[in-house]
Amino acid sequence: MSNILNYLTTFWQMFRKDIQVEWRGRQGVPVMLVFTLLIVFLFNFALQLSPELQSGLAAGLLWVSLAFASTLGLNRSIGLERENSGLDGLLLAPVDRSAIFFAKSLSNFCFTMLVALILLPIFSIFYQQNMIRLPLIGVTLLGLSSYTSLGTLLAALSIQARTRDVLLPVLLYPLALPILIASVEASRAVLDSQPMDHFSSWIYLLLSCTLLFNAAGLLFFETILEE
Amino acid sequence: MSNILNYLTTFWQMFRKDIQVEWRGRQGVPVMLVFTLLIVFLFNFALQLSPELQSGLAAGLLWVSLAFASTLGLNRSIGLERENSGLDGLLLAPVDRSAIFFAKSLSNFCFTMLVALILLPIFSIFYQQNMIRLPLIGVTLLGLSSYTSLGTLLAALSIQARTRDVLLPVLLYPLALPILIASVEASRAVLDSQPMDHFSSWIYLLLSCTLLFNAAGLLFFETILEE
Amino acid sequence: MDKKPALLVFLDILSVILVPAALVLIVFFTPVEAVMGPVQKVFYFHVSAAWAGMLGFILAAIAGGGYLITRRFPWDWLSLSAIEVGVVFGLIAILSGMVWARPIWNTWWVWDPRLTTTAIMQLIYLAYFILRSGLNTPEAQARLGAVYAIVGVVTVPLTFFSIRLFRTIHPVVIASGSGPAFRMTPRMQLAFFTSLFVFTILLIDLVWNRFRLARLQAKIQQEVSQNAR
Amino acid sequence: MAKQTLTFSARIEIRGLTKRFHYHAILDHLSLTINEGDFCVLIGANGAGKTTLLRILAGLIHPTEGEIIFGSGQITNGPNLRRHIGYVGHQSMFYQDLTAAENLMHYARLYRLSDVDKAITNGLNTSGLDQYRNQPVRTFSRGMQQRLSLARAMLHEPEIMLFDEPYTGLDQEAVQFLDKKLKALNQPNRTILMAAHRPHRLLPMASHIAWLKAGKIVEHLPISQLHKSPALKRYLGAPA
Amino acid sequence: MAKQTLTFSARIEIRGLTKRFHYHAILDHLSLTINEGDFCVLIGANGAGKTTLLRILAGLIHPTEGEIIFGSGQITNGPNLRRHIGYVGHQSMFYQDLTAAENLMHYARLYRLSDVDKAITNGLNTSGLDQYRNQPVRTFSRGMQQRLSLARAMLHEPEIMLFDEPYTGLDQEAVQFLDKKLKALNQPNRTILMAAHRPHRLLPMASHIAWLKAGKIVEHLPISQLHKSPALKRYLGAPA
Ligand code: HEM
Ligand SMILES: Nc1ncnc2c1ncn2[C@@H]1O[C@H](COP(=O)(O)OP(=O)(O)OP(=O)(O)O)[C@@H](O)[C@H]1O
Ligand SMILES: Nc1ncnc2c1ncn2[C@@H]1O[C@H](COP(=O)(O)OP(=O)(O)OP(=O)(O)O)[C@@H](O)[C@H]1O
Ligand SMILES: [Mg+2]
Ligand SMILES: [Mg+2]
Repeated sequence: MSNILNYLTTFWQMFRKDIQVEWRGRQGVPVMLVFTLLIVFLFNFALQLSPELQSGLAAGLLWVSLAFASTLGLNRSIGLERENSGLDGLLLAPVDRSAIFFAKSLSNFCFTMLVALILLPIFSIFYQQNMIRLPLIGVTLLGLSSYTSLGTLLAALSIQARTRDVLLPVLLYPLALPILIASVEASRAVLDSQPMDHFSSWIYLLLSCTLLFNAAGLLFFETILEE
Repeated sequence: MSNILNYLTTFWQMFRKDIQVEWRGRQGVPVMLVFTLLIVFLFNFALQLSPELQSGLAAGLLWVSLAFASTLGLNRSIGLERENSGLDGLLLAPVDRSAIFFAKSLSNFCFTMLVALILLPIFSIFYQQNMIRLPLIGVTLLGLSSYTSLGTLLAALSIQARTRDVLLPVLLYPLALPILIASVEASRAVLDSQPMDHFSSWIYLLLSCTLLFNAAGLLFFETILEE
Repeated sequence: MDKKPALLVFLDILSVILVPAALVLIVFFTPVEAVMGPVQKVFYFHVSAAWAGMLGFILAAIAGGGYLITRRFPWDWLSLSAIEVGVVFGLIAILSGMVWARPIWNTWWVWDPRLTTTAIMQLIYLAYFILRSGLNTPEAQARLGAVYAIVGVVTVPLTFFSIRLFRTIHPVVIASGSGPAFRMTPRMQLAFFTSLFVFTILLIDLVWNRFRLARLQAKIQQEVSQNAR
Repeated sequence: MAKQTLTFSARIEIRGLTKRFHYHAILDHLSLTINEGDFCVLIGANGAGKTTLLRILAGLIHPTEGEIIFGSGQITNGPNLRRHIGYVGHQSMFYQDLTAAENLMHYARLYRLSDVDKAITNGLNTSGLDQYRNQPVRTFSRGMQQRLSLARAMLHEPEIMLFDEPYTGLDQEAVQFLDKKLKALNQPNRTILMAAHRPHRLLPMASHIAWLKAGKIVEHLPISQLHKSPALKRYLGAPA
Repeated sequence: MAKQTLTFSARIEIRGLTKRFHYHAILDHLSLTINEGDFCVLIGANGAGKTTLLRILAGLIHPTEGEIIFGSGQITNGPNLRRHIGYVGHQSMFYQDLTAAENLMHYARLYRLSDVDKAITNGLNTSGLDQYRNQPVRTFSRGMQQRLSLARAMLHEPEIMLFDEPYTGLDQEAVQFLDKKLKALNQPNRTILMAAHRPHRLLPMASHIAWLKAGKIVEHLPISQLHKSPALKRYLGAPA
């Protein structure tokens, strides 16, 4: 009993600290937000997406830009622990390391989800369709939660490499591809107002990815962090 | 006279050192290469680009992926100078700081250009058209040279910020947009085998961007680096 | 806090009077445009706001240059103020353009080069705030902010000329455009130039007030940090 | 929550410890026992492996071979063990954007101290950083960071204290504070292991001295027996 | 290339130097003159501003106000001035992936030394890092990095040497090397300014001592006059 309590205390404290740092610097969320908008503009220009196409593309663009932006967030969140060997400080603390994993992935999730929630109305305007729908928010929630737990795991892996600054995307994108595809497909189905059972398989895929990567975090985070 | 010689010595030494570090770690170019390929796959999946479309999109995709990848390279290249206050060491050296700027932008250019040269044949296969054409290589050369000089300038700006890990893309992409548009348009024109005078205005735009940003480097790099 | 200079008070009053006056002029004096109908009246504020925004960004770049040469903080406050006010005007231009676009193009937004470059220009200056907030000392903020404001100003002409560079559905009025432009009647021209003038006055007034606020903030910070030890 | 501290004995036994980097053994079948209550000064040349040894003991890096037994060996690695260890390393381990007080608070909470506020105030007081408590750690000078590191490591009053050149960057005032603190800490149920290059000032306080050389502990004596090892005495040289 | 060294006089004159961080003055209209040939020890509490002062002198940060005149003032800031300055700071300033020799080579080339190889071999030799010359700096221990930093700063034999706690992390052997090197460097045409917390070992070598307190130099005396300032003597305390 007291063990679970300890676990939750650690979890809560780590999470709170992340929020505190973000609040102090107010850098993660604005950077991600500006970055997603930039990507959208960049793509529209460079790929000269024609207007007819775009309504179908909205879901794809949403997820690509969220994926890129959340890499920034992940990099920053884990860079935070690395500055001046802050990681050592964590490793010294008498806490379960998997609690650290869950806290970090929750805070990453919260920041990315916040960005997504701001993005949805903007996309609605840009792509002329109502994207503020409960099922779409649900899909975003699921997709991002599995994406950020995988991302947190891999970010912890990548900071130990000399090339930590650039390694994360290379590790993350290929592994995250199933998540992204499932999220895009499910979002597209929601936007096309398809009935739930047409895309439920994607939802199941997302659910199992979330479970899988969180389990991986629980199992491996300790191993990843030790040097 | 001896001043110019000194300037060139500094330039050459800084450039050589960058090549040496890259050779030692062999981290920049491979990471960039893998990253560009990943982006191409990701887009094909997420945006469900259909094969007919793709030939028109090839130029756009080429430049978007090069832009993303070279951000990684820039981050790494400037991160190198920052580790253990290596920047202080440079600032102490009795050298013109603008020579450092030119050396850094040249080495960034070389690495990105290398990636581009490997990418062109790969794109040729993916998008079923011959992209290994001299004019296209010329456009790539011009586009990347102005992109990397702007990037080097902004990277030097961003490392002084607390959020250096994530700031560069946010600063770079919007400012680089003219370069990217011009490069995409010119590449497209080349791929469509248009005569030179149809797209010469883009080439002039690229040339003037290169000049402009190099001049900005010459003028401001000293100011940027001082603390 | 020192007293407001008389000129600034005058500007305050002037803008309080002029903005409603221009509004009256636009609503009652100008004719209703034949094709677009009453919505076209957004035009006057739309273009003026865009103009004022760009003017703000150019002013910021000049002030940035001033800081780099003299290294005196007032230049930095001016640069920062001009960008802040410029961003607000830019937002007004985009929002009013959207209001206009809704009935004309039957959508809030199209991926038109003009619209996109305008939005990107906005993002450039939003990134300016992110840059500043990541820097630790006012000196660094001023110095790097100045460099960025100068480098960033290149997109202003690009935005201005984007309708002339690209094929676009966005109209061209100034310069001898051949695109889907509309002719201005003399009354329209009068209202147009009046609102340009009014927004320029408003820009100067707002930047000046914001500048004084920045100076006050610096003073407070100074006092706080002196009392801290 | 039952205090495990009661049953914990702060003894460190290192058996056949080896650490290789790229097949080069930095620590080479090193064995050393530090008894509860000892204050052992670890000396050795630059690059001898002192930091490596201390980091292994702190659980920050894993040895290639060998084992380390803490206390009577019941508590094996994991959170329960880490609660009893305090470590001050070469780096300061703080969140640069948070203030001194917030950083200590974070650690105090992770260690689940019962009276967080008191622990922090106490830590900041004894390290003389009271007036800087609300300043971000990023702006601290080297010595201030070192003071804060010391405060952090002692926050939870661990039984095993590992110090890696703790006097680095401290000014006269801070040195005195640390001296006093060390004297107070040096109790029968607490073990101190400290890497130091100029240990003369420590000799009156410490109980043992260990000399790390070529990956092994070549000497490990009580301070009182120092005269028995002329090589060690020569290495130490005259007090600076 | 005419050697400007001939006309350079290694005198430092600081006039009304102020450095503010967030409007709080760390250095507050500080004035100090160090004559050519002086060896001045800079003391002051943690956070007094020693590092800030040295970094300003090295040209790494810009003062808020005030001026610094080197030599007779002909050579103003810029590359020509930096050639005459050597600085050892709190951090090591190396490319972590390059080896010790490659790093020194890089700096030697930037300083355009005439005999690069000799300078490097010499530097590595005197700092006792010969055997590690082809090891990446990333793997160096703290003391080894510090040794290499010293070698780097002396590579071009500058006339003005700024040291920020150079003894940090050095073992007995390296301390002796540095002592010897300092004695050799201490020549009439060379000026040394060194921040140190425990300057007792330096007193026999140094010529002056300056005390930085509350943003100002409150004492600046020749060592021989030390007895005239009881406050300073008290601050220094007994030799450790
Ligand atoms: C979100 C939508 C829009 C944005 C962001 C936007 C942006 C701008 C900007 C920045 C300018 C000033 C640049 C300059 O002076 O060259 C401008 C001018 C103008 N806009 Fe828009 N606009 C939008 C929609 C519209 C719409 C729907 C119309 C009318 C059909 C329109 C008509 C004009 C006209 C006539 C000018 C003056 C053009 C000139 O001569 O330069 N705009 N717009
Ligand atoms: N990753 C690595 N690869 C190879 N060698 C390494 C690595 N890390 C450390 N070493 C070597 O391990 C040795 C011991 O380093 P350590 O930091 O433990 O020394 P130390 O005794 O603390 O020295 P100092 O007194 O200088 O702090 C050094 O010789 C160093 O070169
Ligand atoms: N960016 C900053 N913002 C606010 N204060 C700062 C900043 N940088 C440094 N300081 C303050 O400047 C003071 C002087 O720092 P400095 O590093 O020069 O001290 P020092 O004399 O070298 O101390 P030490 O002996 O600990 O190395 C410190 O009090 C520090 O808090
Ligand atoms: Mg060590
Ligand atoms: Mg210092």
